[in-house]
Amino acid sequence: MQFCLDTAGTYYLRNSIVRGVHMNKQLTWKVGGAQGEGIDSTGEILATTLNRIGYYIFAYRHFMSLIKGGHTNYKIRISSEPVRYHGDDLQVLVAFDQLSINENLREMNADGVIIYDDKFQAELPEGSAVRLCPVPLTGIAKELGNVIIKNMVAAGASCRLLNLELQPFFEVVEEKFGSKGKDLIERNIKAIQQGYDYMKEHFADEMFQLPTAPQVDRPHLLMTGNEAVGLGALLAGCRFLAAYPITPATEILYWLLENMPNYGGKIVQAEDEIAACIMAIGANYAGVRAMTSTSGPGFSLMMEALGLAGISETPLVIVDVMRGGPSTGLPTKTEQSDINQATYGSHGEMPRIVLAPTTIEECFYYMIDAFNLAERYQCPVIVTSDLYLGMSKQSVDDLDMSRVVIDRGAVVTQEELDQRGQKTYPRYAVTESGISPRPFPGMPHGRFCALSNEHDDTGLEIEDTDGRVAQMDKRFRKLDTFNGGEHVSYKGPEQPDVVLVGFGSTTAQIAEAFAELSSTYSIGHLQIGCVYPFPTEAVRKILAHTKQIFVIENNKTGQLAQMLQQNVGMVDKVEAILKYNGNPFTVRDITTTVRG
Amino acid sequence: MQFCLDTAGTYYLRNSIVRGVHMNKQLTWKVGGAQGEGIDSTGEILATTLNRIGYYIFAYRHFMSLIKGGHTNYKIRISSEPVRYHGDDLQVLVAFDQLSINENLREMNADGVIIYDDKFQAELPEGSAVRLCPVPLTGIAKELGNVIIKNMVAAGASCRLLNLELQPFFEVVEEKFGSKGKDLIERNIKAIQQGYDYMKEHFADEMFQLPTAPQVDRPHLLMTGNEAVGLGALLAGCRFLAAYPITPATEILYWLLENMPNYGGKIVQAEDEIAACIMAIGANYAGVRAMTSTSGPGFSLMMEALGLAGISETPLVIVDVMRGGPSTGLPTKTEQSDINQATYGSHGEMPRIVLAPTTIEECFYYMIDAFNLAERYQCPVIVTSDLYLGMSKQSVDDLDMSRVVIDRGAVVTQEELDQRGQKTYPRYAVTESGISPRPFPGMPHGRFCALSNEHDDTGLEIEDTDGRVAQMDKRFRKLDTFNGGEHVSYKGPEQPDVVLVGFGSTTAQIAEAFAELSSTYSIGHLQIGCVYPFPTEAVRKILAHTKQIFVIENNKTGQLAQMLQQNVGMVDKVEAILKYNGNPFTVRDITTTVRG
Amino acid sequence: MAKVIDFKYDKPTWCPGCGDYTVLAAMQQACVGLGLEPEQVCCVSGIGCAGKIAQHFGGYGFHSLHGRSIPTATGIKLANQELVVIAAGGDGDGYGIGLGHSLHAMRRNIDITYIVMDNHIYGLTTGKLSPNSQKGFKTKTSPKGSAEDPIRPVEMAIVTGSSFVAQAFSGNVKQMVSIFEQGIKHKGFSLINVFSPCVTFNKVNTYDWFKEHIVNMDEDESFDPTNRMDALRRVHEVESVCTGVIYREERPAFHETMLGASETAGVHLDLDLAEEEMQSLIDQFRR
Amino acid sequence: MAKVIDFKYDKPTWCPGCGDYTVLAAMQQACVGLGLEPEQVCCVSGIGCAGKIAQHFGGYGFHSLHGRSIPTATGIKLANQELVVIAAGGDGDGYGIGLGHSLHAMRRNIDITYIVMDNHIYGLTTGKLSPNSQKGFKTKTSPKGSAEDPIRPVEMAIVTGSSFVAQAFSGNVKQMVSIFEQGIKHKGFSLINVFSPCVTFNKVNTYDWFKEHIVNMDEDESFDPTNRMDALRRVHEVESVCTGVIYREERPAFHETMLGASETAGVHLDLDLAEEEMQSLIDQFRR
Ligand SMILES: Cc1ncc(C[n+]2csc(CCOP(=O)(O)OP(=O)(O)O)c2C)c(N)n1
Ligand SMILES: Cc1ncc(C[n+]2csc(CCOP(=O)(O)OP(=O)(O)O)c2C)c(N)n1
Ligand code: SF4
Ligand code: SF4
Ligand SMILES: [Mg+2]
Ligand SMILES: [Mg+2]
Repeated sequence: MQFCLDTAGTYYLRNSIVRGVHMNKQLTWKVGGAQGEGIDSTGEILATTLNRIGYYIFAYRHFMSLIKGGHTNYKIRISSEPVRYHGDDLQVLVAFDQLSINENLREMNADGVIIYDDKFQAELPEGSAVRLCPVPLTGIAKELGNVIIKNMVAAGASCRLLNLELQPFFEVVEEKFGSKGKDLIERNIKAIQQGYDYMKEHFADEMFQLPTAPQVDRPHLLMTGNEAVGLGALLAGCRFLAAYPITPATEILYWLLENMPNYGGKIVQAEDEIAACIMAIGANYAGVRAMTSTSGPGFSLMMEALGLAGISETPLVIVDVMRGGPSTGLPTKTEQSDINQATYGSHGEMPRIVLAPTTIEECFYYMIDAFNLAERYQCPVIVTSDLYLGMSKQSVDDLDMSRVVIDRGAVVTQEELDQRGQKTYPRYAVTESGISPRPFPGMPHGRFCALSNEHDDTGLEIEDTDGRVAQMDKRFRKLDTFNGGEHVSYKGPEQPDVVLVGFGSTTAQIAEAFAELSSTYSIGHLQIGCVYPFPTEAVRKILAHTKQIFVIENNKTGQLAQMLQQNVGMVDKVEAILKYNGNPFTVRDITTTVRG
Repeated sequence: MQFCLDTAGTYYLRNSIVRGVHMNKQLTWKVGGAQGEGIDSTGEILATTLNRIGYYIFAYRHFMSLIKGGHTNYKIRISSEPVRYHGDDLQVLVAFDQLSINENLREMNADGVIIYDDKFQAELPEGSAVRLCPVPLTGIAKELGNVIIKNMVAAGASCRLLNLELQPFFEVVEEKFGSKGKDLIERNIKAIQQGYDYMKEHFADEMFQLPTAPQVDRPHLLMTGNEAVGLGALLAGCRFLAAYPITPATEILYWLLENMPNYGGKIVQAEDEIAACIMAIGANYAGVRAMTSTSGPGFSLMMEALGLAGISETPLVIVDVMRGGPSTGLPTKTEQSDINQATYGSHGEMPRIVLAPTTIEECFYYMIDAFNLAERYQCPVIVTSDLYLGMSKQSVDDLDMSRVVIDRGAVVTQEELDQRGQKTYPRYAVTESGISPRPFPGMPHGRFCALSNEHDDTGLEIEDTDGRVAQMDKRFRKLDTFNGGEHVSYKGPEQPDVVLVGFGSTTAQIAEAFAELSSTYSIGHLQIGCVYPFPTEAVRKILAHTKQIFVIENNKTGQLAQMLQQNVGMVDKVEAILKYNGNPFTVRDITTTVRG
Repeated sequence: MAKVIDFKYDKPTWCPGCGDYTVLAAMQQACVGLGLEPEQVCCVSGIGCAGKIAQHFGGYGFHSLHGRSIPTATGIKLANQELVVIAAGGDGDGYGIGLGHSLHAMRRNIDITYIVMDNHIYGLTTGKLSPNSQKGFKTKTSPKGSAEDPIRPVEMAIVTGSSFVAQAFSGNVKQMVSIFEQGIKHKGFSLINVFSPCVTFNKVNTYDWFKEHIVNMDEDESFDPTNRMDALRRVHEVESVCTGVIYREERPAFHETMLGASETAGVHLDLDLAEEEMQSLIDQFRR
Repeated sequence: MAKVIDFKYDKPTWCPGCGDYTVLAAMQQACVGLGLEPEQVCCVSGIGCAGKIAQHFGGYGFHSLHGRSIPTATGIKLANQELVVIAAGGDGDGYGIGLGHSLHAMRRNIDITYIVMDNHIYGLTTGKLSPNSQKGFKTKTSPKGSAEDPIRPVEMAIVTGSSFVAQAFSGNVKQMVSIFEQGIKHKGFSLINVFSPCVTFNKVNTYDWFKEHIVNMDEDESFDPTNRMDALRRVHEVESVCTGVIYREERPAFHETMLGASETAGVHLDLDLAEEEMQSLIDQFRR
């Protein structure tokens, strides 16, 4: 077990409400509008610049399953300390339309400010204390000759409201549009400047004061969970990806498309997820570390292939970036509802490992683990990320390169094969550890047949009882030495009365709730990063003397709670805090329930 | 809860060993040889005739995944009382080759007799008391001009050994080959007669005495679980089957191919299981009761479709005749290892029902339940049979026609639609029960769109939180009124010390073990016919005061035991008796473990 | 008699200018033209921008899974042959993940009309390679250009037994309506591949590009769509960029010849069997 | 130099007389003829009688899932282009459940040789309709005769971009060996459809039937397998019952043109990156 959380500084802070200059240790900002209006790029420019000048940011995208129209928004939490969650509240909203106000007002603090495009008449419910700043976003953009750069005007106006210098923004713009010509750069810079100036002129005393940015020699890493997965895979030695496009997993494909070919890696956009998964199995069999990435619908299509990897003892890494289910469900919303399928899916029984990274950093580290475990245990490893983790962008302090270790497990060498000098190699030899060394096709004297049928040691199908039991037992022995407890983290007193339990992406909000509740409760925070094999020992030890267990999950049926009950017992102490409306948890979702 | 077992007479009987005429309340007979040698037809002729003259039989086929060669056998247990299991022991073996002796000797009683083809020299291990009767099976057949009818010679020899009259056999032969011409009939009859005569002449004092056959006006039903599923589906009003061939589910397809078209039903051999399942969903949506039947590999391919039925609230019946897994696994061997996937498979979450018929009769009744439940709750119902239940043949007393009731659930009438007179019908209206009436396409004023996405009441996709939660909650409310306890049976004292728990096809062996153990233990037998929603209340009540629980399952990981622990707790009291070598349980497997 | 408005439901959410708008309009007009009532028509789609058409079409709808419109439609048609079943979806849906289903339905000659909105790209997943993207085509998932030959849907359909094969273009609604009407009237499987430009992500195969390249076979009097070899040859010559009815043949539909084929649609069957009927089924087993 | 015995492993379990025996033998002879060593060849199969070939072939083998030999083989080839990858299986496997994969691999021109043992039936599941069973064909699952048109694998393959298309017959081993050798040597996707009679379940398409009907295109000097239209026409004329090399074209294979194409096979790559290399990858994110 290890304590891998270091979110001490990320707990929830209530800002003092002062008109004029607001003093903040951190701040939340959001831009909202219709899809296709450049909402994302507004957010991106702010996020990038803030990260570059040393702030820690966490950015969350809300979007819809259509290409144009609908409502989309991009929220950034800005802090002088690491943050892993975009915050319950909202202080600054940039609204491109009334819908953006309607959708986001309930999140806003009483001292919040809304910058909005003055081409529409903003409406607030009666009694709202939120301050309105109409700015001619479209107007200025039009004057500059391109309506789409209203997003830059908005960025400029935001700068002024946050009392930020413009120069770093200009630099980011220059880099970003460098290839697209001077004209465009200049127009964007002008847009930013004019937005800034307009704000300064018309709303001079509206201003939030950010904390001083931490001094940094070089920017923090700014990455999404999906990018971290891609980077982790590449450094883990993955050199083959087969995938079929699907939200919210596609960025993994993008990142690897850009980077893996430089290292000799190959990428196939398969015709479907069945093919994608099986191509990855074929490549792994041939000796190349290979994976597939997908989301729920695609993952469901891989169930038969999962069993193939299991019985043929072919290493396989599947990344499932979970989204709202069931079926096509809510393609653009987050959920943690696939761990049942990851754990129990596919007919019949075979060993597997299900990892659930709990932070964006862990998306990186767990991919390295995943490839090592897949080859060490010659079985499928499923990594369940989710939309929230996968698509949110975070400032990451650094990644620990020393944890990049490649362990290819039991691979037989050509020397050993030559020494044997046999035609065939007993690839499925019944060993004590259950792990049998494997040759790669192409190696002389290593011939074997990988099989989806039950088989003998060289890969001839069998139907006899003894051979069957020997192979089943062998396969299941493999995980005897696996310790899921290494992927569990706990923070809190040794014998807490109350424990908050989560898995995967809920870490940050639970950590903030934990920090807030710690003053009144004897409380602990247990975050599970491996749901199968269930880390029963580690979890039981922590929960042994607990009076109440809150299991916090982004799903409807309490899948982790059920696993807990099944493996650890404590049926009566477990209360599930569930959310399945498509959004990630807020800190308040948790604290309110715990306070009862 | 109901007591649906009536296997009182089927408990295990040790036969007194007497040379010459053996007195038996029941008897076990088996024929073994290479695939393609007519093993099955030998068994079939015996089974049919014995059933016809009033005996209760249970016949079990052992076969391999190749077309010719290998070892196959056909075992029949013959009794004057109903039997649901082919028995631990073996009294008569007809061996077409030495392999058949080797493979089956360990099953034989000390007083057993082997009839074998004298074209080979039978070998027995030293000290074996089993009696050998060489008979020129091939010799006689050849003389009759066709080597293949050695199986009839074997049947004739068996008749003599069991002291049976020949006439009924001749009748069965005549019926069976009626269409194929007199010649063939006569040759077969001759073969039977000569086998009989040879036995009589050379082994006059080898004879088993069967109990008197019960008097019957008409033969018992002689059916397999797969046939019972087919019959059940047809009587339940199923009029569409889409399936892809797979062992051991294919007989369902065969039976329905033969019978369903007579009632206007349609059958498609789909291009794969994805298509099969989705065609069935399409047909159900269009208002026709429809199903698909498959086994593990096909079932895994249906996982995405399962979610489609769930979210679109389309009734769907899937029959999964389980076989040895994982992957292609052991296609010709039995296992109960798919209930995890049936319960948890498919990404995301939606209501479903998983029924596990425990007898061949229940294969029939549960199909009627399945279609009613699927339409009542507008959700997928999975019926998990297995190879053992599906392909074994049993004498069935009768089927209760009064249990054939068709309840189509909430279907809106044309009158109601006309009264509304709207263009669109709120198919997914959020009702209190969670069940919303459905129109069938073709009905005026009933327009709606079924959706795999989350949707509003008429079937427009939505991504808003409130609508989402309303629909999720609505769907999950549907099963609030479902009582899985109706599919649980218990036999034994009210507060047993020990309980034997099983699900599905293990009933008969557990019942026999229970009967045997009842004299020494305060013991009960709990058989579960619905694994999801887990019948927690019913099970908890029975197990409340139990000291020890043995969960008996044909799988490696104890899937039912895990469900029990998850839902009922009692982690420490549960011991799993597991078997995953491809064979069904023997009674001794259970009694030995319980006795410890 | 139903009007176009009766075949409308809700406002589509496609990007302004998307080719799918006119496909929907043409479907609606064709239904009206054929004198159909909304309840007689069932539109079955897969997932993708194109797939949203089932929600917006005023008849019954089933917005099924990605790539699975064809088996869904097959089940519906065989359950109720009285329904006019129109399957519709994107090129990824029908020629990528769903390719196998499409082809098997063709050789079975299932009596449905399959309208593929072929924009040579994955629209909904924001601009990725489709199986019908041209070789060398650059997308987010083919940054250096596609290395795959595109599917040739029309040739494939002719070869595999689609008994009606046509192409239309979103920029020519009149022809599209006429082709839809013919396809719907045709008994058996009708594949109608529609060039339906994705104005957001496909900057190569635009309206203008299609206008410039399309050969209209309907206007070629020398062309005989009942001549299989000729159809194959011509389509290959123009690299598939043509519109019009390209191939047609008369062949019984699957629901007419399959085992259990009957006049009565399954949905109208009386499911309650007489006691004796049940008994005789059960008595089969007294063998 | 390897001999035929080196390409053998274990005794096959097919029924006596099954066409698959000579397919295996021809594969072994072709490998020897091409001077290959067993470890250089990987045979990938699906499930079915035909699929058992991977177990019995003396090179590396992968007996994968029903219908999934092609994606398995694709993964293997792209991971190690140095291997000779032969996919093999039944007609149900390749043209039924696996049809989509087969066609997509063809248009990608994956450099594998795909040998389909086409017995027009499902053998292993004891005699059921296959997608290539003839119309009207009676099986256990089509008791009144099939109502479906069969797949036309050769035409489909030509149209879809298989760069080498041939047919062989289990009853003509010499021709089969020659075709296998050509197919394996061919760079790109080679479909070789072999009429491999199922002596147990198919009593129509027997050795004799094939002998009587097969037209041997290799013997027709007027036939030019590089002429696409001509190939299509001729195959259709003889209702697909012909043997020989039917179509071939030169086109780069996928592993040569795909993103990341390189001379070094994936399996030989050094996975340990230098510290600076890693750091520069990470530094990408300091944006
Ligand atoms: C099984 C599965 N895989 C992937 C997806 C994601 N997905 C949704 S639409 C789509 C492709 C759409 O392309 P196309 O069919 O051409 O339709 P278009 O959007 O271009 O109209 C994909 C890959 C999905 N919904 N389901
Ligand atoms: C997903 C799945 N569905 C069904 C099966 C059962 N199955 C095994 S082989 C086979 C068909 C074999 O036919 P074919 O591919 O033509 O090979 P043949 O036996 O004729 O050589 C089927 C349906 C399976 N193994 N997996
Ligand atoms: S993304 Fe393309 S296909 Fe999708 S709606 Fe927009 S224009 Fe149409
Ligand atoms: S059943 Fe047919 S295909 Fe299978 S081994 Fe026998 S002859 Fe060959
Ligand atoms: Mg498209
Ligand atoms: Mg076949």
